[in-house]
Amino acid sequence: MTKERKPKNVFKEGAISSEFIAESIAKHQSKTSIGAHNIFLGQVRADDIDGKTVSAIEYTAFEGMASAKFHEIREATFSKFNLTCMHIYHSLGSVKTGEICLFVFVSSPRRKEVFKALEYVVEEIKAKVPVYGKEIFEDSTHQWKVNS
Amino acid sequence: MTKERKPKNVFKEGAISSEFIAESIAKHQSKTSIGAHNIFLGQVRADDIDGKTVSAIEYTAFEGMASAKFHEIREATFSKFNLTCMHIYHSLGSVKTGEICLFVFVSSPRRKEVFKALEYVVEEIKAKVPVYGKEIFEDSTHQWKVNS
Amino acid sequence: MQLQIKYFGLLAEITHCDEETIEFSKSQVSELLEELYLKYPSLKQKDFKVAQNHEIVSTDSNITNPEIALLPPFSGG
Amino acid sequence: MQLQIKYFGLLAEITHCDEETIEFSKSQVSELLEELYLKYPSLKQKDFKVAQNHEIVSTDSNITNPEIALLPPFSGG
Repeated sequence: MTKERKPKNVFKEGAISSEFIAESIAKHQSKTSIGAHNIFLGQVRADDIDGKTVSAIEYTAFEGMASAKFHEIREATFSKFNLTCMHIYHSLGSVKTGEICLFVFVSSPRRKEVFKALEYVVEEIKAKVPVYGKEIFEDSTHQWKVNS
Repeated sequence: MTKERKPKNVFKEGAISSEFIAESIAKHQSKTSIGAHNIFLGQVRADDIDGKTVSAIEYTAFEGMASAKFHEIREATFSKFNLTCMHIYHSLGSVKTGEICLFVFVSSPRRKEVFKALEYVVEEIKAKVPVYGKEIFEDSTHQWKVNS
Repeated sequence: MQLQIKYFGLLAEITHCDEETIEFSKSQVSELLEELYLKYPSLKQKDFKVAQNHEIVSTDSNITNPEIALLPPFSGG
Repeated sequence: MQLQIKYFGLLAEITHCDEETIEFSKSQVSELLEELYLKYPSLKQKDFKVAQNHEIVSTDSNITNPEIALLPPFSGG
């Protein structure tokens, strides 16, 4: 890929709405070389930890480094897989249980590409992007989320 | 899995709208054990074949057998993967280029499960469900689609 | 026995019908196919499978159900 | 040289600040960490990495940028 892509703004304040996801899908109707889309959505779980239930996660990030890493992941993904387009959105601030905090969207002429590409992107985000989730319990205490 | 699931109606007349997909996502906000959703969307490509461009695909199916196969795939997927829920919708009738003809949606507490499960379901549908796509060209001629 | 034969996709274009009822006095799928090839010679060049009771069956299977479907390669999704 | 040190997640709770400016006269990341451990002894028990120029660096790296970030394990998504 020789095309230069500028870093995009990945972060969104608060939860990612289903309407936003629908608009994003609808925008691809004019791209008629696409045959397959694959979408990953991260949703905040009401985990039960030592008898207390998570009610929300508050996300913070080292935004400068995170944006650089999202851009690197984008570039690497386009060079590894035959994708038509790719979008990543991650929440900052408070996201309640049941709400969406991560939206990754890849599209390609062929389905085999989107499966491989989507898993690659999600794993790269989890491993390389400095984002922090603070799990807020119903009694307002908290703990720092650890990814598994 | 001992829970008995009744066959669901998978087929929808015409294209699957982005609003329908959004509603389906929104319905899962109350299922707070879910941490990861994975969605596959099949979109009709404007393929160029011998100088003619596909403008729509008309889908037909052996509906009785297709419903039985969709149900078998559902049961097998729930027994193989730790999923909270799973939805499949496939268009019948005419779907224009750029529109969505297949919507597969799997959800789980954990992301590793959804990646494996979604690809499994999509490949099983392509291999086992008697659905036929008739590619309609802009000049109203047609050819029968062959999956690759 | 009376059989209802269903044709899908490309095959329905060859037979000019989606389904038809035929009288069949033998027992195996292969024998049914011989009769259909006589009626529709160009069927013989086509790639398809036979389904009975909503399952693909081999040509040496016995016919046990009055509904038989001729299925070209699937192209859903 | 003046360094701006940024703390994230759990680490900001230990230091009671998201960032601070400190005066630093040595050269390596490991030497900076020794100074921070003196100021915040409980940092020493924590799992974190050091980033400079938006990249994780090893503790024997030289400090080349006035912005240094201390990053606990990531937990995005």
